[in-house]
Amino acid sequence: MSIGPQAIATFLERLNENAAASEQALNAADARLGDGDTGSMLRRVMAAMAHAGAGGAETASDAAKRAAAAAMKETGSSLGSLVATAAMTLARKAKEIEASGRTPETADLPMIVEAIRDAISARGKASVGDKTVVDSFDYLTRYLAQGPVSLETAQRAANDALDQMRPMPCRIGRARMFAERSIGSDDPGMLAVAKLLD
Amino acid sequence: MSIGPQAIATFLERLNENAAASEQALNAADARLGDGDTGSMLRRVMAAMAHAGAGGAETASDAAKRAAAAAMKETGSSLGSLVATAAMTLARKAKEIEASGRTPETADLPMIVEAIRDAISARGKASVGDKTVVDSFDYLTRYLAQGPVSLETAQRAANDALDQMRPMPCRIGRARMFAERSIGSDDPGMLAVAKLLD
Amino acid sequence: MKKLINDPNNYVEEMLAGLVSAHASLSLGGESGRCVSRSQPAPSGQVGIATGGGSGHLPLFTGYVGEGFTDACAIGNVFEGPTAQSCIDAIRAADHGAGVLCLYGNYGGDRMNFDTAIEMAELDDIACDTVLGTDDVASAAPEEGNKRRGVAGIVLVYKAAGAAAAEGRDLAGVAAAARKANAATRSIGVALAPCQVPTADAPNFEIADNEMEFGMGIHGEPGIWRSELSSADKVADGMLERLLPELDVKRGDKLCVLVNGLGATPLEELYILWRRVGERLAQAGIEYLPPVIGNYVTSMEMAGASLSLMKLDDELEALMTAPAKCPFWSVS
Amino acid sequence: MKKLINDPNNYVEEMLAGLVSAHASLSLGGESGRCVSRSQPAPSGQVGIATGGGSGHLPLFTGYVGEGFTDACAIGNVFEGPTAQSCIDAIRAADHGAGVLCLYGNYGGDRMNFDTAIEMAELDDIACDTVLGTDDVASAAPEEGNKRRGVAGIVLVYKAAGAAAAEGRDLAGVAAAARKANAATRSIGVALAPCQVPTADAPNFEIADNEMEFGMGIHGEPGIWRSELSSADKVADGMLERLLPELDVKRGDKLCVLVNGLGATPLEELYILWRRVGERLAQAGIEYLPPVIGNYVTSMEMAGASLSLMKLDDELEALMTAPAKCPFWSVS
Ligand SMILES: Nc1ncnc2c1ncn2[C@@H]1O[C@H](COP(=O)(O)OP(=O)(O)O)[C@@H](O)[C@H]1O
Ligand SMILES: Nc1ncnc2c1ncn2[C@@H]1O[C@H](COP(=O)(O)OP(=O)(O)O)[C@@H](O)[C@H]1O
Ligand SMILES: [Mg+2]
Ligand SMILES: [Mg+2]
Ligand SMILES: [Mg+2]
Ligand SMILES: [Mg+2]
Repeated sequence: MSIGPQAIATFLERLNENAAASEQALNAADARLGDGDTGSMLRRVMAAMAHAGAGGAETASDAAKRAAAAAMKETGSSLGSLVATAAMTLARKAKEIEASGRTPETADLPMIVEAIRDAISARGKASVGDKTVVDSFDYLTRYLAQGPVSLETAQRAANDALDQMRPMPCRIGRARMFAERSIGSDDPGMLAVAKLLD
Repeated sequence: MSIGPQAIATFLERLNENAAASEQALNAADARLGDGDTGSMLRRVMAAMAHAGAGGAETASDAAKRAAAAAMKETGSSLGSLVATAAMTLARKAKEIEASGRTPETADLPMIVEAIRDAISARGKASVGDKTVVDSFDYLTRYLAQGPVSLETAQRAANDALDQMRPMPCRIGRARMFAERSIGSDDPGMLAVAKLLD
Repeated sequence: MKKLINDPNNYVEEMLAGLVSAHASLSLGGESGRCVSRSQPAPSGQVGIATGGGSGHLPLFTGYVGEGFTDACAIGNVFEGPTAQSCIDAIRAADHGAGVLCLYGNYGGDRMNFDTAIEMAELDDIACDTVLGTDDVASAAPEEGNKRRGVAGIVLVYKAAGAAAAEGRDLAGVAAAARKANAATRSIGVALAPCQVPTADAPNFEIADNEMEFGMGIHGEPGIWRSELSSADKVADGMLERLLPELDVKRGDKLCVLVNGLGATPLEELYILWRRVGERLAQAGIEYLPPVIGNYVTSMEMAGASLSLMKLDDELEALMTAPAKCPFWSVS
Repeated sequence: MKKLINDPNNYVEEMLAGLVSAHASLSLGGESGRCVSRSQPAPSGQVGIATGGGSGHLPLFTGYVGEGFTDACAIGNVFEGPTAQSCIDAIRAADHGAGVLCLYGNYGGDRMNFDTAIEMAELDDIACDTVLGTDDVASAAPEEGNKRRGVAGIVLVYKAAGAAAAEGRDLAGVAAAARKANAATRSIGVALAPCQVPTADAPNFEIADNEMEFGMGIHGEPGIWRSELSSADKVADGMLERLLPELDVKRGDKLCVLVNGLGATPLEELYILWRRVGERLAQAGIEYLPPVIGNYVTSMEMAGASLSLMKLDDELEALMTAPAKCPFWSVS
């Protein structure tokens, strides 16, 4: 199935709705050891992306670029910046595919998600195992590579990532100081990935 | 009955006890239109006066002077400064009497209280009728002049002053702005005089 | 209300010890031990300015002791006037042989004690004059302007009077400048949350979560009205509506503006308030000096803000822009 | 929590509009509209210093743009890092042809966006270097010092780096000075009451009436321990016990001290805290420059205070005492 601007716009709208619905839960998750803003920031960023006019773009790459630009304008927060990086990576990969004369399609997603994982890991300087969104994208990458490439697989990956990482200590940001306290709790960014895909 | 240093010390101790007992009531009365500190300030000032060593003085005038000095050191608040003025006036009048070769006695009190009324009116630039402690001392002056010179008379005067002035508007300080609101309420300073003599 | 303090009874003493230990330009002394004065006094022959007031208003009053501001300050307990002894101390410390202007807010206790002190100072042949800060429009009707109390605007009057003294004017001249500055100054405040006297067991007033008090006193005395908390822009408009007519400010006039935080209100909010004030003044063709914005006159942790305006003429503008320096305000 | 604001969504824009309208020395611009820079830029050939961070910390970060401090500042939303565009704007505004030092607190979002901006700036042939403020001892163990976050101490690092730039050092020299200053600086804070993000519907943390949080983050992140509210003297002692060993401060050493209010805590309490700090240092034979006391780095209406110490050598002392001027701190 090919992924055009409209499919991207529809997906962004879905993320936007899910972000709005999980705002307070994500704030609460972040408030435990962080500053309690993950949910509110994400709601704003997702709304900005959903209203960036992706559906009106000519190409998938342009649609993703509009969304990335909107996210970059909206926030400079950790997670928000990584969301922008993810959208920008999608745009870059879509552009490569378009340059080869075809439109991106579902089958490209495993490769794209892997590129996103690597991009956000490079951007945030966090590695797999640090208990951040990088781990969520690592699970996504591996599960989608196994297939089938579907929303259900993605949901399973995000939730399994949460379950597997929950007993681990956080190794990034201020929460690192409270490694013991972070054991048993969800990382707010990882929780956000699961909630957004829900 | 002659008034010596010990009588003054005993009276100050009585004022001190009454001030401690009515601290919150006086704060509350002041909080209505003022800054709510009449009671706490008065408790401190009365304690300072009671512990000024009046009982150890040679003369009544010296005893009163010690009390006045203690009050003056303790506060610069409106009412506190008038209390110091009152004590200083007592000291001055006692000294005049002592200079004439006798010790002050009960019969001198009407004259002394009148002098206090005039001194605090001059000091605070408030007149009879402004609904302040000047009015309390005006009643005290008039009732004691009529006699008998006793605590009961003084109590009656202080309470009648309260009752008579309660329906009047306050004409001094910030409460003046709320003349209507002050109608029906006791002036905290006047209430303090009644409570202290209680 | 939580405070980072030790024994509440030592609040004033410890605050003063910290203040003078932090600022070498300030010295604590006098017989009362409650007088802050300049470590480097003004030159002999210069008129002195003595001020004073209760504690709990930092940087007021003690913080405005400095070159081109005041010379000495008598310090009372929290929200109580300074004692007569500390007033005498301040007058003596401010005396450089040319007389002393007592410049302080119009509060009963302060007045009584400065009056006593002046009587004593005059026995020592120190010529004194008095000017009372009366800028709080909420504390009396305009017809009774001389009964109004002093709030944040007194800082502007310090600046004008201090500049007049530094210029070398005589006592009558400095007093005249202070009087003129005070007559040209008006303030109004709005409180959002109370403060608590360190020795008290409750805040000094109560106010609902959605309410504000317009025109409250700096000790938490009730204001002109209490209403639902409104937007910063509406508060700014309401303040200007009260102040501009009082000063008969017209197009082409020039103001000195102080947007003052009462203690707990963040600087962000003061700038949001100023934004509207500045915009409205510009729209009305009213000029202003660079505004003074920050916590200049506080009531400990009270939340809220006040606006003070001084209407300038050439003389006042020169005084307000003359170089001056104290720990909390510098003009250069 | 009550705020004197308009639409919470306009909080940052209105605050910035007020800030630059009040201070002629500051200009707002850049493609992002979220960059504050000096209206009179430093001379060409001088190394520039760009900083940035989230809103809600005034005077930090924007207030420290000025002569002998920073050149430009990228401004994020409340408690969020600045966007990459605003970081690029700040780097460009700070560039006077001799390279730009990016000096900001060690926060994930800030780092990501400055890193992106630096990549772009280098395409424009602007040489950049980065020094991260990492003074918060509560945010990581000493062995992981480079993972610590930046809190109030960054203001001291601005001062040192700004003086190095004003002296005419090259980019490597300015970066070295900033690195040295940061390495010599440590901070610890104590929070008594939370603040609230303007768009949020609850305060950022809860704390009982008799509790304090030792070592909290400037966004209200949990601290090292929570305990019963203790006296100012004990808090001061606890802070010194944490900081002095970290810097290996010994008799005869000299410090620069910042006693910082988090927003709602009255100046009186900061002086009470300072009194004890100064006393303890004097007892231990440790010297200090005149302390810097006030609200320098805040979290809106959060109540509490932080203590920052910089251990000086001759070079750092010269940098810290060099003349400098910005709206919220002057050294002359
Ligand atoms: N450097 C990083 N690399 C990867 N993920 C990160 C990084 N920093 C933060 N995150 C993710 O972002 C989440 C927090 O986001 P957010 O609340 O926006 O952060 P902040 O308030 O600290 O800016 C974390 O739970 C984590 O998953
Ligand atoms: N100028 C004055 N003349 C006479 N009495 C006064 C004067 N000012 C205040 N008082 C009395 O003092 C009382 C208030 O005392 P206090 O609470 O100490 O005042 P403040 O807090 O204003 O310093 C008033 O109720 C009034 O009776
Ligand atoms: Mg967060
Ligand atoms: Mg009172
Ligand atoms: Mg009082
Ligand atoms: Mg955040």
